Amino acid sequence: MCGLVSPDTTLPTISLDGVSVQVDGRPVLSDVSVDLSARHIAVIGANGSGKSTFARLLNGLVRPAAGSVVVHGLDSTTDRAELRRRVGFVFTNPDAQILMPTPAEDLALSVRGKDRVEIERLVERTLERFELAGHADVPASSLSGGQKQLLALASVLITRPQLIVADEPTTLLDLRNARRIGDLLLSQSAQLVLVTHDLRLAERCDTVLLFEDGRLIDVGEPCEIVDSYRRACG
Amino acid sequence: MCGLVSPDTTLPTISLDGVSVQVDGRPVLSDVSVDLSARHIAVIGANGSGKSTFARLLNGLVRPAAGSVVVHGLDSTTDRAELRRRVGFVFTNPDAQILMPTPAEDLALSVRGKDRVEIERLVERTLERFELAGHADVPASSLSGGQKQLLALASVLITRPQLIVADEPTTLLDLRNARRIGDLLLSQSAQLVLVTHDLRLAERCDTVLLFEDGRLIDVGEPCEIVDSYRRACG
Amino acid sequence: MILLYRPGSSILHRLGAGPKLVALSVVAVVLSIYPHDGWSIGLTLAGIAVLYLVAAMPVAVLWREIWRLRWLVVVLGAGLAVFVSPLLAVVSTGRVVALLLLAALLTLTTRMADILAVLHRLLRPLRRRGVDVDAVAMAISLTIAMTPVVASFADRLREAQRARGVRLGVRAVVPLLVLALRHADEVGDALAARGLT
Amino acid sequence: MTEKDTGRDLARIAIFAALIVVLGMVTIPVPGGVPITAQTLGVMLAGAVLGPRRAPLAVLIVLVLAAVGLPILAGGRGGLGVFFGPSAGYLLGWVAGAVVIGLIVRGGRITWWRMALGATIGGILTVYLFGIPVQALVLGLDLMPAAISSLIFLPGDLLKAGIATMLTLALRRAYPPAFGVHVRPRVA
Ligand SMILES: Nc1ncnc2c1ncn2[C@@H]1O[C@H](COP(=O)(O)OP(=O)(O)OP(=O)(O)O)[C@@H](O)[C@H]1O
Ligand SMILES: Nc1ncnc2c1ncn2[C@@H]1O[C@H](COP(=O)(O)OP(=O)(O)OP(=O)(O)O)[C@@H](O)[C@H]1O
Ligand SMILES: O=C(O)CCCC[C@@H]1SC[C@@H]2NC(=O)N[C@@H]21
Ligand SMILES: [Mg+2]
Ligand SMILES: [Mg+2]
Repeated sequence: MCGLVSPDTTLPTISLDGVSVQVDGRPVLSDVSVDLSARHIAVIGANGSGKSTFARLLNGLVRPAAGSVVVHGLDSTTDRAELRRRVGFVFTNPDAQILMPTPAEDLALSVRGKDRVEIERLVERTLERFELAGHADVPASSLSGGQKQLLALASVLITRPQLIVADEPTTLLDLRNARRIGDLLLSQSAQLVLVTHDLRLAERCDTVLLFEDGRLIDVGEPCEIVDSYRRACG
Repeated sequence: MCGLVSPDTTLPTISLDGVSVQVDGRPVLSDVSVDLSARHIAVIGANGSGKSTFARLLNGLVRPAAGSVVVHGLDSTTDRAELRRRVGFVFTNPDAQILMPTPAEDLALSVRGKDRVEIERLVERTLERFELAGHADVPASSLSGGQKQLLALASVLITRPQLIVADEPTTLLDLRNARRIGDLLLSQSAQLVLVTHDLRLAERCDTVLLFEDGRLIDVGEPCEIVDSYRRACG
Repeated sequence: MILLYRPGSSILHRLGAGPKLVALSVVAVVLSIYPHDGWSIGLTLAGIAVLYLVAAMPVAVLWREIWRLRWLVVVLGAGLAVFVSPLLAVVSTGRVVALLLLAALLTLTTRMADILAVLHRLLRPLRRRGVDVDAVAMAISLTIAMTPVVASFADRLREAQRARGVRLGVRAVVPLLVLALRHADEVGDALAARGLT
Repeated sequence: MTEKDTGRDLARIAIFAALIVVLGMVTIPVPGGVPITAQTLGVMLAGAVLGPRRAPLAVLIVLVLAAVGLPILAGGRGGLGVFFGPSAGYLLGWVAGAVVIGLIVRGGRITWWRMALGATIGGILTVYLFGIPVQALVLGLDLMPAAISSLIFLPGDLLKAGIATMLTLALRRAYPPAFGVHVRPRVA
């Protein structure tokens, strides 16, 4: 199951060069340099090691204090607007990501600007694809945890992003829902950066990044890295 | 590692008899009957299957629509106040459980009513035991995820409960922190009811309850039940 | 407490949100300035009950809306009856109840999304004055999405207090504010991530 | 991170509007048609946390939602009728009050006296200044009797000002980023 897929070099590249990030003057990410062109990239590491910070660099939610972040040819500081159009971001907590009162409206928000008929068609199709068609107009707050995460994912995928960044999207879910979201993420044609504590899921990716104390301490074959992390945790 | 410990019959018992729970007229738990006297009891099942509802029955946070819940000899409807003194409840999200601005104040809240010197001594000792001594007076919101969960746990254990009910206390944590909280919970002398999606952790308990669609569908040996759940999830 | 919409296909459901809002405001003004007597108020209330029937609302729904206003009726009515006159009590209370029942009927028969669309249209002229109308519209719908979330935070904190056997009273507003602000900041990030700001 | 953070701003405005809505569930009806409501506590807190520019926007959102008929004011009231009712002036006063509180509280370091002053002048005085004349007008009373009848709110409002002061100071200890928007939250 592990490490059989070689990096697909036709995919566009994510390049970090000497990146540091500070919060309130405290360093939370130090001197990260890496070039990534694998299709599915997992990010693992302890709480507070800098995984989320790394993920948020990739669409400009966090700005580097030093160094540069270039994603698919776009610089994360100068081309932020364009970058955000191309990068879809899935958060851990779907409650914070569902911005509209109902699922249909939330999806429509993602594709606002298109013409009405087109929007309705897209929303309807997407709701069906994610098995939410029966819940189009109910309050989003009444959905189950799994359904909320599906909706959050749908509102990102409906824009057809070139890169999906997902920050622990399965932590709140049960085995079946977690697998379902994991499968959905891995089956997209987009490149994927997946922050996760679920090491099995990490092993299904092509490359794994291991963070510790704000530093990127290892990059490579899923099996190796995951094993070394497991060992480090005792 | 699995299923070697036989139920310790000297422990007091948790008895549910024909318990049903309704929310807004919809049944969320139907006809649950079970007698539990194992030391460590795990509760597993899909999202929305009723695990949290079951956990919350045990200290009267949820009231049965039918049937009776008797915990260590106390009826959950008639002896609620006394029950809550004896049962400690740990929630998934420590943010919602930490009620005071700083760790020291939050711990003091749990033991209010004792005399001042006694409270200070208890708080100090507990902070040390949970390696939070250096953070006694910082904003609790600035603690790391792991530290917050430790604080939440500390604020429960400081009252020396006879039964600890923990609802997915490790979901937001990394491997090391999850193991640490898991170890802490399992090393207490109190009886433990542990709701979890972490099947390894469930296997470390003495008995496992499996919920599905609001029904208790299986009780027994950890290995068996966990395996059958894994299989059911495909 | 928000999102009371009850799907249906009555003429009131199909009528546009804009016309309904206009009608509601006209009625509000007329009801407020018309010199009512007991009869006209009675007629008005009867008319509103008929509108509920036209909207195919179960009687239970109408009753729930009336029940919701019980304290208002008792206090306002009793106050005016004792201090001014029984007739004025009937007229004034009836007027207020009529207005509130009509407003409730509007929310019961109109999708939130349609109301928001009308709001958006109403706000549009402000754009020329340099108001960022899209941001305002976004803040309004966010409020609607966040209200049940804040209410659920309050529930969770109530449970946490019960579970720990403590009662914080108003002090519980502090953790509520912490949860709410943290949630808002997360939502702000989600807005940015979806390219909405 | 020094750039303008519109997303955070919007979300914080909305969350306080939502908070004011939720506080509408705590209410005591009073003869005269103007209820005692915990929503004024929400207005005071919004002023202190959001500051003079954003706080009135949160209040305005509540008023707009009420105007289109959502039952979000004390006692489940809503609809344009409210703005022709005896409490209309107080509602306008909330907007002005939020500005005044923001100006006073956020005019310097947050201290208990600044907060108490802000809540009293902005959250009580300013609100009454708008509320009493309109109430007099709508109920057909003279200004003086209207003012005297609204003394019934004073004890509650003073209590709320005290509570708002206590809460603001506790919030500053519990979550310092509340008073500066440019710190990112801890993420999952
Ligand atoms: N708003 C903030 N204020 C202060 N420190 C912060 C803030 N956000 C993050 N940090 C710090 O930055 C560091 C990296 O945090 P980050 O969220 O990237 O970790 P993580 O690897 O995602 O952890 P987790 O597994 O818990 O999600 C941590 O030390 C954290 O305490
Ligand atoms: N306050 C509530 N309002 C409405 N429905 C509720 C409420 N609490 C629980 N439910 C419903 O009760 C059922 C059981 O919920 P419960 O929280 O016990 O599930 P769970 O097994 O703990 O799920 P999870 O793994 O997601 O925590 C679900 O269908 C849920 O939607
Ligand atoms: O809900 C409304 O229609 C507006 C209520 C206004 C209430 C005023 S604000 C000042 C005073 N203090 C209270 O508690 N109530 C009044
Ligand atoms: Mg993280
Ligand atoms: Mg649960």
